[in-house]
Amino acid sequence: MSAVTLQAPEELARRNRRFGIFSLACAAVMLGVFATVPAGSQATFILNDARGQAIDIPLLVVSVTPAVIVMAVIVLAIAGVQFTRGFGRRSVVMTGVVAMLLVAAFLTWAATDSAVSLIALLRGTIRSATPIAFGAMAGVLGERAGVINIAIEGQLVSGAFAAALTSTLFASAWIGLGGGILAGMLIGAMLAVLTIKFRADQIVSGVVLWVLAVGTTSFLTTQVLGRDAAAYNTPVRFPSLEIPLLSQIPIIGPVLFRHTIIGFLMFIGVGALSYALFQTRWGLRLRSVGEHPRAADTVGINVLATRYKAVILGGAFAGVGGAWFTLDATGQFSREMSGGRGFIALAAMLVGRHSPIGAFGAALLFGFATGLATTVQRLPVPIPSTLMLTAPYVITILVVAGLVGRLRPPAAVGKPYIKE
Amino acid sequence: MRMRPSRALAVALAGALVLAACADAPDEEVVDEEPEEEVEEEPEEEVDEDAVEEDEPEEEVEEADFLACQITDTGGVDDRSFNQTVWEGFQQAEEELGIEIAVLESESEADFDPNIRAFIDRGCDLIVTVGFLLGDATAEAAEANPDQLFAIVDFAFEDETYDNVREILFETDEAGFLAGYVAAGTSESGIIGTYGGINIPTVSIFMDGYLAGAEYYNEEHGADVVVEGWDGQDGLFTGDFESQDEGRRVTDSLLEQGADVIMPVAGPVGLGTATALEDFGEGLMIWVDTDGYVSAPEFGDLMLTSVLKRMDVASFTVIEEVINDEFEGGLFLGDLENEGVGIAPFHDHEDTVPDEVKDAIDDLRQGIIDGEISVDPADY
Amino acid sequence: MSDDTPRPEDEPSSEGASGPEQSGTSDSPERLETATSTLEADEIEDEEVRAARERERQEVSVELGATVGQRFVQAVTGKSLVVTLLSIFSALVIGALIIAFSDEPTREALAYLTARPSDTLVSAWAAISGAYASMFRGAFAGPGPISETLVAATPLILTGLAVAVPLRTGLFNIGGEGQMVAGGTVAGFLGFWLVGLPFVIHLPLALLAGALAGALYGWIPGILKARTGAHEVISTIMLNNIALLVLTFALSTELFRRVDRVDPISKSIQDSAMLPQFAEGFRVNVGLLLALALAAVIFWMMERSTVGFELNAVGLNPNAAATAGMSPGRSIVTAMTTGGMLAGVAGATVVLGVQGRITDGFSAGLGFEGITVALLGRGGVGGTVAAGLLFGSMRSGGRLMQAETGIALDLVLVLQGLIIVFIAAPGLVRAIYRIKTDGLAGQISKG
Amino acid sequence: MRLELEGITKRFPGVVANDHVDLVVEEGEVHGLLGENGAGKSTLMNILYGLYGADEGEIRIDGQPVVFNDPGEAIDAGIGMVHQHFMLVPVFTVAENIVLGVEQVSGLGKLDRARASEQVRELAERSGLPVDPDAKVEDLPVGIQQRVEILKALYRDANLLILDEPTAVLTPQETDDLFEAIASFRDEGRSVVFISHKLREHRAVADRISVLRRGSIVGTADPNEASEQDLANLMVGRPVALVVDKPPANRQEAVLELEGLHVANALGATVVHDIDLQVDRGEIVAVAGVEGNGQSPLVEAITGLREIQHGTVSIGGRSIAELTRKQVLRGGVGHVPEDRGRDGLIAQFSIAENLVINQWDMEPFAKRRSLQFKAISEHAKRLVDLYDIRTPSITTPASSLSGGNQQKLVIAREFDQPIDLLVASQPTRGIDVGSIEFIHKQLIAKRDEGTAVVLVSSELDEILAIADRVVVMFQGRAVGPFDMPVSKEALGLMMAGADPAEAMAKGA
Repeated sequence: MSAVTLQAPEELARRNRRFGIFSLACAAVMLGVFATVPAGSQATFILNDARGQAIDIPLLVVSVTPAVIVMAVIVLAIAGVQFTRGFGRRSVVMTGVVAMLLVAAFLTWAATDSAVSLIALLRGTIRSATPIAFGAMAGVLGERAGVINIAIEGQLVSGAFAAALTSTLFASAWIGLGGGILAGMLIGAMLAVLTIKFRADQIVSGVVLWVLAVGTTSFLTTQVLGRDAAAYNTPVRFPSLEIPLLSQIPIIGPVLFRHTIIGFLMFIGVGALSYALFQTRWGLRLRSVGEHPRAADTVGINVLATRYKAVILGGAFAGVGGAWFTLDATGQFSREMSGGRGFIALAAMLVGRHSPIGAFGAALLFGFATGLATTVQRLPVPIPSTLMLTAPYVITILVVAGLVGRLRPPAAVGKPYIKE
Repeated sequence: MRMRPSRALAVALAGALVLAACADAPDEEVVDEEPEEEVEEEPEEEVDEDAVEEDEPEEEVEEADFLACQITDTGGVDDRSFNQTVWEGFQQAEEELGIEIAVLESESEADFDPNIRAFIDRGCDLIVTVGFLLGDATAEAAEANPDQLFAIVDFAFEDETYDNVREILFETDEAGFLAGYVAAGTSESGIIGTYGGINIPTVSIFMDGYLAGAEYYNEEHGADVVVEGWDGQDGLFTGDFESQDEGRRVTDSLLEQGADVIMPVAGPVGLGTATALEDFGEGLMIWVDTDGYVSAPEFGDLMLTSVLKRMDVASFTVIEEVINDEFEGGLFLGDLENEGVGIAPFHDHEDTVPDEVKDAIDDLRQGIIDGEISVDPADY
Repeated sequence: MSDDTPRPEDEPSSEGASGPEQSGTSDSPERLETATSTLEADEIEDEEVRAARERERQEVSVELGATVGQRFVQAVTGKSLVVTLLSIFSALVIGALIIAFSDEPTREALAYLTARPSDTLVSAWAAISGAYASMFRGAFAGPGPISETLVAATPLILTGLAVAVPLRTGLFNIGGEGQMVAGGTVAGFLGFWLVGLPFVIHLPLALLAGALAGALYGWIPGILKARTGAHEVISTIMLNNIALLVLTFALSTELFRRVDRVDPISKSIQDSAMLPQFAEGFRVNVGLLLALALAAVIFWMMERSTVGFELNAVGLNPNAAATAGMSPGRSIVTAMTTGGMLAGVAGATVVLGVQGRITDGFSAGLGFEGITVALLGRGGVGGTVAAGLLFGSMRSGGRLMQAETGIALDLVLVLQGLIIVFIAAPGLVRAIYRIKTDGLAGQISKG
Repeated sequence: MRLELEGITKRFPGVVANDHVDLVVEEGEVHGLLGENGAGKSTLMNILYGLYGADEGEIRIDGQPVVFNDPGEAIDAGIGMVHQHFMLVPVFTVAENIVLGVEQVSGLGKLDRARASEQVRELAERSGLPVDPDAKVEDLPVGIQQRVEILKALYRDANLLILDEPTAVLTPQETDDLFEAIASFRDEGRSVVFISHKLREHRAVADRISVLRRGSIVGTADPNEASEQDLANLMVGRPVALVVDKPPANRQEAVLELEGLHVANALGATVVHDIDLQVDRGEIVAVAGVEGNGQSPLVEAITGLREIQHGTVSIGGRSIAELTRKQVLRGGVGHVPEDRGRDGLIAQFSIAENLVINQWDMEPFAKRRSLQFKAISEHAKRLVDLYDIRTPSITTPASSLSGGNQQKLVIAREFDQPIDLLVASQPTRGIDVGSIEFIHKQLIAKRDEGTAVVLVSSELDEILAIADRVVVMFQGRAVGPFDMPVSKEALGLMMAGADPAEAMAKGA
């Protein structure tokens, strides 16, 4: 370890070449596909919130072919540098830039002769990212303390269920949120008991709780909720809020400052968790338990209690994410309504390198993929709408395969701590 | 000490259930002496009790003389749409005709055959299967059990007909046309939207009519109302009939695009549109299958109108036919003329819809019935 | 030889041990004698180091927990049939509570529980016994139900094995659903697309194609894991979603759709590609034999062959396996591909054996259910087959339960989940029933 | 602080790890605790530190009985422990590791990192153990990591310091520094418990030595009076041969040839630089060095586990660059990996299975992909006898063997095949004296059969005892080979990176 030197030159060169080839391929697709539209075609981007705002921005109208060519040229320039001297530490960032340009070119091409609301796309991104981000926070908390949480999907679905039920029964969205949180924590507690107390395999336990949560909520939905929806399944939802002034800022305002309380809770939650994990005593101790539980034990930190708390608190986060489905997005619980978002959250956590901010970023990426699929479906693009819907999943696989192999999870993740 | 976590687990599980269970109790006090009196409750129970009683030899068995049975497709009977509408016809029949009814929900296609078999074994007088997915299963069963009466909703056999199967189809594009016309006439932004669950004919036929109606309006008024989400071939779809938040997302996108009337054709997914509209604060929606003002009353103020597909009437009618010995196999086509399809009243939005649009509807209806107005978007 | 005090008794052993000259060439007789005679001393010395070994063993076993399968095997070591049975029993008890609570009359009776508790009990008992009785009848009462049980069990056995084989190699294959879709779709496609082939060619060809398609779909997450380290749990779940969407798309194309029809149902499978039924009127078909035959092959592969030896070794300790010259990467790919193949055949048996056509949801969650089947079977082949039969009977019985009592079929899912919770945490069962831990003896089993 | 242990007993399932141990550590005393691996030293100290609970017995501090339920309570009582395996979080900084558990916070629970760094810097200077408080622990060499461990105890004001096998990872020079530090703690009036299985070190640092065997104290000695042989006999319970008989080497043709070998780690950084080496039939070449100086990647490259970055490795004249690990091994290489638990055996597999994991698919153990259980079990029975693996049966899982017997199992597997090259990494780590003797003799026997042997070891005594030639690695580079004997001091200097010529001169 003491003998680390810089990477061998040929290794670097090979890497640069790989990135270069990727960039070239992107440029080829841009020029060969996206730039080939009838001459003079234009794409329109809407930058205003349809609900109106203080300042109106004119539509952004671009000529497709020239715009795509400009973007392709930038990509080619980047490819050139990659082939020659490389970007060193910024290689990955530049590759990201190339990917973004590719997406931009794609969108421009797809919007040929029609209009795309960027506000809708970005708002959709954040909305789609919300349950994923909350789920990912649950994952981060668990893994940072050494417990893999595969049950996020189960926590989301039970959070959604409990939130719908309690919100309906007590006619209060806030009590519903509380119910969702409790349900998430309940699953978290079960996971904690199984993995910490009984040292059951963490992945198996998570999958099992997922199956159990889906089964139980589905059963109760058919058996109870579905029989009398008015009495059990018409939750009071959170209203959409606008932050005064801030929401009037062009573009940013409608995208960031018009959400329900759950949307704002996501921003607060990510920030607070990030601060708590990396700047506080609580976070230092929690991370020490996930990295080297015995070391934590030897300085008097209660490893098992820390893990219990982390997993259960994670459950609370996932519970909020679950509540989003019934108290924000829709006003009704339906079976399996989380639809695999818990697993995407897990991927987001991995891609985000176990940090709240990173996981949030990854959640936004997945949210963007979903939003893009929705947007592009509506446009006259020669790709069947059903296949467009696979975009988030394909991107998840690509990102996980491309990045995760090089990640380093907390050292003690997945291992039960045996004191004696 | 050793017991605690496991007990906690059990208690927690039970607790969740108690919560659900207790919640049910409040409206009624200790009055019940005989469970007999809860008639207004779910009919399922009746079935339930009977089934239980079957096990106890001393009890009387089977008293109702007519049993009508419904098999859902993979959506549940509580989908506030398709399956539920048929079921409502059943419930109406139970109340008005005093028959016994039962339902089996199919979790997946693998359940169709066994579900039909289970009902045949149970001695149903009429088995109503819902959805084209059940077509093959129903055909096979009908062939194998010529004495068993069936009805199938949203499906017609290609070549052959069976004497014991009533095929119920709906010309929903006719009603969709009216909805599209109303939407186009009501829209202020000049953009109206629609989306579906999956791009299958029973869904896209609504959207075809909707598109045609809007186009007709444009032609008639020289207007330029744009329909987002369906171009006659492909369009916006959520990918299933379950994910309401996907419906919400699609709707958000349509709203930001400027659409102010949206017709979701995706069963319960449409509720996502309702919540999106509620949060957005503007815009109206058109419900499908049932009158959304009634079936989703919490969103009544958002419902401009609904495209009615009177499956409840159809199922009730078939039951009645069987009871009255008037059953015959073959096609039953619900259209504007026989009021198998139609559009719902405007309810809260009686004043929102321009009078000229309202006035035009009757003529349009007649025009469609007479075949003078085409409901195929390809003709515009 | 041990004619001295205990202390010098150590002597021969260490001397014997330190006779390096003997080691290359063998003078076994003497060694043998030494070994036997020092048995007592051995025991003493064993005792001496056991404390250290005990700690070390724990450390080692935690250290070794790098892979799922390994942890899984650890989780299952020391569990007896009793624990399995108690798990099932416990799940049924909790299931009974759920039935009672979800039963309207019972809940109403509960409201005046204090006034007349007997009502609640009677009502709950009626609901519970009614449900379980009809479930039992629906699974086993007569040839019809038994046929349905076997029909339901056939794909479950296969998807269970599709999870079990990778599990033994340390991988958690949640992609059974997608692999099943891939296999069923391709098998079904060949089943209706090829016309005029004789039965003996058409059916095997379709089955083989289904197996290959499933294998390919399992190969993808395998190679991703081996090459890039992408976690198979995530990639298989994403692949499930992709497979289902692609199937939906395929069913909307001319190639699959029936002529003159636009519903998402494929053309009918030719008779020459259908798995024959054993008896008229019963849906159970040759697919069952196929599943059992494949189970036998997998048993040989996992327990008796060099391939299985390598897969097991990699699953238990990939580091040691690699050090000994095995290839963890190749094993990962082999295991996932095999799993995918099995799930693909499961899909083929559903399409070619039961449905006779491809529809949007033919996989029906059977791939996911395979997870619970494999976990109940603890990754073993025999156990998985048994678990597949059990869950098949629950599926088939659950249907009658729903028809007769109106209790939703989802109850079966709940019961399965509960069983697996107890299986995954044997300590839980032990704690509930106060079974003593098996101690050392219990931990000595390979799994 | 005066510490008394009385009648401490600890039982693990079926085993008594500590049997009525009585021990007194006086104030200002360095008390040596000597014992073989597995004698119960660590258990005893873990009880004292609150990690384990004792089944019986009493702990008294300055005459007052105390009970520690967790390490926190032991720390509060002034006990500090430096564990054999460092209790440091690798991804944390030095300061974070030191303050962990006793952090100081400002409002909102925010860590006061600046103050922690300052305090650590001060403490480090005061105690003569300099260290950068903001460095990440994983970036530090093990010697410095140990300093961090000691500082961690001092930061908590430990009056009694327990050092568990502290020298295992140190060069002789670092060991001397440590001993100086220990002496200064004593002079400050602190008590020190020094745990080691190395006799010489006890004599160098301890004021009094207690010997632990099979969980019991079997004697207490004054280091100035007891001879090493006495202590060794006491520790093992029987006379021990401290010197291995070794006939001179009979070197023949070259087997292993390294030319300009560079090896990279997983992240692509070069960790082995430009090594040239030739190992011949009939000799043992030792690779000395403190752990983490590139020995492991070197071994992995030689045996085909890791890609070669540059240069060549040939075995028997054939380059292995294009060969898989399996092909390398089948070409006549035996490999005893350094971490037997992780790399050497499959804990849940039976002994019989573990004995064939390197040739599971070869005749006679497999015929056409079908395992031949009869052949496998006969093989196992033979090796269990031959290598004296003490086990109730060949179907026992390897995990239930003692460390020494596990190592014998690995040795048996690797030795009992026709090999030209044997690479043994740390073959005697953590095992009892009897097994160490046995393994040393086996290594020499293998050499005398005409095998080329590479012995990687951080135990200088081991190298001095059996190597014929030695190379020393430091920071990925190697010096040597030198013909043995080379003095311990010279080896120690070279392990710390000293110039070979100077080291030889100084060490001579």
